[in-house]
Amino acid sequence: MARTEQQSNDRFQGRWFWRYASPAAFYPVAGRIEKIGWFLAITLAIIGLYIGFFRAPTDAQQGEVYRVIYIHVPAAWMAMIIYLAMAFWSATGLVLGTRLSFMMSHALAPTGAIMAVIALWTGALWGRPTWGTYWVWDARLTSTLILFFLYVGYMALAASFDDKKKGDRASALIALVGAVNVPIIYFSVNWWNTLHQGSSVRPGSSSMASIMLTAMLIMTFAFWAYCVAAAMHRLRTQIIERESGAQWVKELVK
Amino acid sequence: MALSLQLRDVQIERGGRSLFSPITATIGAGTLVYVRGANGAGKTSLLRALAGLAASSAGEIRWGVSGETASASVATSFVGHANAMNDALTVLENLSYAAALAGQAYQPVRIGHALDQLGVFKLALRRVGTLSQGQRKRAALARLLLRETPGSRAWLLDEPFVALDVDTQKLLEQLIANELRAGAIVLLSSHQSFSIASPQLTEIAL
Amino acid sequence: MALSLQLRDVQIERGGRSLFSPITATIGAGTLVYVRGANGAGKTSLLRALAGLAASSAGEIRWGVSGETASASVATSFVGHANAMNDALTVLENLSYAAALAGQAYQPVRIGHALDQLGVFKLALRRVGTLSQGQRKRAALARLLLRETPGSRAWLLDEPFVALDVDTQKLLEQLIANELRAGAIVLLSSHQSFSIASPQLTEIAL
Amino acid sequence: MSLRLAASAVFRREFQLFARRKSDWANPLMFFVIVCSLFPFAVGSETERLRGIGVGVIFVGALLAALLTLPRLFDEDARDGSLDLLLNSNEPLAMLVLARVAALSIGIGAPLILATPLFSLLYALPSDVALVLALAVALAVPTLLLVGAIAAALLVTARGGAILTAVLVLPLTIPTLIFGAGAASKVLYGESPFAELSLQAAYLLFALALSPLAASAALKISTD
Amino acid sequence: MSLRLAASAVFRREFQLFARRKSDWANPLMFFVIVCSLFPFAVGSETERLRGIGVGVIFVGALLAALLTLPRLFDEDARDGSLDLLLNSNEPLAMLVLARVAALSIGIGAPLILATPLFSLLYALPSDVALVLALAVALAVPTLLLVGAIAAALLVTARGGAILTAVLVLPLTIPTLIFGAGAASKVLYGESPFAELSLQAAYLLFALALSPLAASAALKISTD
Amino acid sequence: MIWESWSAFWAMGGRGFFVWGSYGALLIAILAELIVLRGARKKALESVDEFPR
Ligand code: HEM
Ligand SMILES: Nc1ncnc2c1ncn2[C@@H]1O[C@H](COP(=O)(O)OP(=O)(O)OP(=O)(O)O)[C@@H](O)[C@H]1O
Ligand SMILES: Nc1ncnc2c1ncn2[C@@H]1O[C@H](COP(=O)(O)OP(=O)(O)OP(=O)(O)O)[C@@H](O)[C@H]1O
Ligand SMILES: [Mg+2]
Ligand SMILES: [Mg+2]
Repeated sequence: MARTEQQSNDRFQGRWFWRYASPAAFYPVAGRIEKIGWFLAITLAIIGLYIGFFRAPTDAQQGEVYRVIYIHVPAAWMAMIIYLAMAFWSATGLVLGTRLSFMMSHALAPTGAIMAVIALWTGALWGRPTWGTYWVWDARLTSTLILFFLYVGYMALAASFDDKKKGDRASALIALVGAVNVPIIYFSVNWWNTLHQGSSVRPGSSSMASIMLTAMLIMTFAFWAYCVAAAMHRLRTQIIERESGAQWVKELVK
Repeated sequence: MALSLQLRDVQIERGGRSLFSPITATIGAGTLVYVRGANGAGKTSLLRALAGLAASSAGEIRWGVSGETASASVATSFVGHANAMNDALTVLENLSYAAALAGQAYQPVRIGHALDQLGVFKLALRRVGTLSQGQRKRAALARLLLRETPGSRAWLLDEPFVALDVDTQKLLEQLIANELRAGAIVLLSSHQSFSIASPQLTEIAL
Repeated sequence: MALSLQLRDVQIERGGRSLFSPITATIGAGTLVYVRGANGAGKTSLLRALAGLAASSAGEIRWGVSGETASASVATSFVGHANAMNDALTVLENLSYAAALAGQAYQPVRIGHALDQLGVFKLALRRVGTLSQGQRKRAALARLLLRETPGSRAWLLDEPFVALDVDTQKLLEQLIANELRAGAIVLLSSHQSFSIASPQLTEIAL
Repeated sequence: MSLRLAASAVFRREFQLFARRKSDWANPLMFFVIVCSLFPFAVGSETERLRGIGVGVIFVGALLAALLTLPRLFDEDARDGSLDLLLNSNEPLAMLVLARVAALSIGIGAPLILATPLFSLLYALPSDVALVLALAVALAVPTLLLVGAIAAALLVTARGGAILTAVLVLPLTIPTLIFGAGAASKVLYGESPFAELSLQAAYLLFALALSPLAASAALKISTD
Repeated sequence: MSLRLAASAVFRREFQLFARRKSDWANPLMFFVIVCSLFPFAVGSETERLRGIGVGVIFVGALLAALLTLPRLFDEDARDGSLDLLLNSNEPLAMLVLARVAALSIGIGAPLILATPLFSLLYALPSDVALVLALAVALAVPTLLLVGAIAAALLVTARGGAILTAVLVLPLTIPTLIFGAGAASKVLYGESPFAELSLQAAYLLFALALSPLAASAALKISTD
Repeated sequence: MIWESWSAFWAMGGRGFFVWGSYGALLIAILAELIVLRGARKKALESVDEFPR
């Protein structure tokens, strides 16, 4: 099943998608995506925050603190989505042997980890006024913490290889192992939580005004655009680093 | 059981740099191949790649047994710097482990014979951790002699003379010559001079 | 600064058995001592005992510097099978650590010079883990050249030629000869043949 | 046939090592003993409190002890070159890895399992809890070693060693931890631990099916 | 003068290693983090119970993390031969060992100490408890490493009997555990931790005076 | 405008610390990531010049 990049090239030669599996061909595309990403991120964030802070009313139960939701929820979602994307590119890399796929998942990981940290941090700050404590062992919170550990493991593993090619495949494998386990972990943590009935408080279940929901969705798209842009930037840096022997990169620098 | 080895444009990278220019060679049964080069030229890396223990970065390595393509694990026996023996186990235990992994049933007699050929029969029950460097090397080399038919596997030897005393060096030269006569291929790197009577001799200079 | 070494009935035991019959010898400055013996004769054990890294089971070892008794740690430098370098650190870092433990202030220039003498100056900033066997050995031997005055320490070399390519073997022979001329004592074991121009040559056959 | 030969050689060698170096199984056991006996000093020795944390401490202690033996799986072999023999064998690497993990599970698992009821006494746990706890540990240790084999294989030539292995592995053992400790707690409160133990066994089977393959792929990647 | 040179070289090298292999200090930290986060899965998430065991878990977690770095003290050096350099130095071995333990204490202790208050949050401990706990950890880590150095030195070549000795040495860390956890618990119940912290400091001084000598003697015995 | 004054806006109904603490952390995280991204790009471009071959 697993191929080398050369074998994949022989197989897929000439297909439209294969054209972009080459770092050289994808470099300019990534640049364009990055620009669109920054633009969307900034515009959507401005619109979303304006609605969120100046149009959306005070929450009946929580007062103003709830406004943390505009960054808390998008960050939590992105942390999960990025891990899935990372696992997808890792699998692609392992199957097709394409360098670009590995680079893609390396480019995603740090942003995903940051999103997890932001979800944890904003959640903790939100928890203090609403639950009276910075942390409870709620299933959703705990899962986010574990997700963060998975990101850290992935990055630490990738960094511990001197040989880039080895590091690529090793970390891709651990990303896949993690991805297979994520649903199991999530299920078991959930189950544990209901077993212990520990915290009587948990996020969720308050009905939201539609204007709040609108602001949150807009902010979610802003986060999405930001993550794409940041990952594309990192991807381009990696292409430069790894292809630094190639002529086209040298010309690029000049 | 004729062995053959074909290299086509083989290259190896370390730290992002090719170690040597592409190697192409066809090597037939009974050939002694002397892999030479200064320190850091890439001899160890090449031998490990030939043994299937590391990937080459480009080109093709093809082992043949009786005219059919075979995997490196079937066609070769590798003895390198490390002796592949656990310090806590005895020589006999280590060798029977190696034999089993190479697909041979437990035959203490054959192991004893192999050790005897290298003059370390009486160390068979000693823990490897208590042996001197040369004694360890001799025990490691005995692994080569465990094959069922002489000449059935290519020997890949990375500096095999290191740590051996003069008599044992002679002995090993003799063993290599015998194996070549039986139709094996032997690739070896060495910074020490040696003299092996060989029908065919090739050099790969890195 | 004249070095001297006296052995009186020195014996070493391993596994409850004496390795060799008692050794008695008096060795003066400028002497090359060739420690010879088959595999397992006890060369490594003897050299380590002389370096103060292991105890002898009987007899007396006495190092002298300028006529006064000195400890082995003052009088000797030892280079053995293991290279005494941490894989994660660079060659330079490893050597400056060794120099500091031997009581010398940090002098990168001297370290650079020592490396240069063994032809590995350009590896100074490479992590040892990425070097080939021969490159490591060369870097380890550079430790010998860190002393302030040539000839001020006895060199205890356990198979120093192992892993070195032919040119470097020549180089090392040259360095040893120079050191002897400067008044050092050099004890070495080797299974490879070598030729060192030496005013005085002694053999210890085990 | 020749697979059986090779796998049983791998299995046997592991036990030869256990016989030769007692520390290989004694050290995890000692670690377990130390963890279990340190806790009462740190949290106080009221029976009620000890009973409350006993299951947790014993279970986590056993998992950590198993975790610490992971480097033994491939590191030593990589250093002395015997790993080359394993890689160069003609038999399916996954099965050889499985044989090795099985031997390790028995060699270090058995002492831990035997010690578990003993420590349950220390924490004033009733004997039925002690038995279920031992069973849970017996299911958890192989699971951890299987999952851990993947990480150990990946890290065999990389820097980072034992503790990075822990970082990669521990999050993946959370399910077995939750189910195992849950089972013992259920018994403590007089309920049936059947559901938890089944889930734990299911996770073990899952690991059994996938991780030898993943670990052998990992070995090939990292020694390549 | 030349002792200062040698000791500072030993000290510096340790930090070069920390810089080169981030995992040397990051991994104990991650281990600590993960152990602390695993416990709630095993004992349950009720705030009251967590608060009851928080001090114990965090303290034992930090000690275990430190314990696991002990092999780094001499094992690697023994394998690659650099231990010979240390043994063959003309300076007093005890001082060199002390320099190395000091570097290790800082390198792995500092991250653990900084992380302690954070984890106190997870266990719902008040902030004054968190601070005293951090202080107690700061006193305990060097103590453990000092005592542990003796065991590590004995184990370096693992000749017969060494394991037993190591096992005998480790219980010597129990006093610092009792005093340290005791100090934090006192604060939790609104009392002054002064007595416990002083006793802990006294024990550290005691270890500081004796263990370098013992460790260097042990090194000489085991490498002889 | 739902806020009576800017100071009311910053006060967030007495929960300013939590709201602005969250947004501040987000800002710091994003800024830090951007700085690291730029630094890495600069280093990569510089190393292209040095690359042999
Ligand atoms: C998988 C990760 C997470 C997701 C998808 C998520 C999602 C959400 C959502 C949708 C809400 C709004 C609930 C509502 O008011 O209807 C919320 C609220 C909240 N979240 Fe999260 N969250 C996650 C992780 C976290 C974490 C890690 C923390 C704390 C460290 C946290 C703390 C909070 C708090 C305190 C609230 C407000 C509580 C309430 O409204 O009752 N969340 N979260
Ligand atoms: N624990 C032990 N029990 C029994 N014999 C031992 C033990 N340790 C070492 N020996 C023996 O001591 C002898 C001396 O070993 P040493 O390493 O000094 O030999 P050497 O002359 O350096 O050999 P070589 O040329 O192979 O390096 C060897 O024969 C070895 O088998
Ligand atoms: N990670 C790395 N980064 C850079 N260079 C490396 C790395 N790993 C190995 N090398 C280099 O690869 C080269 C090949 O090493 P190899 O061990 O194959 O040499 P060799 O011909 O066997 O040398 P020797 O005669 O010294 O044994 C060496 O020059 C070494 O410095
Ligand atoms: Mg080599
Ligand atoms: Mg020797």
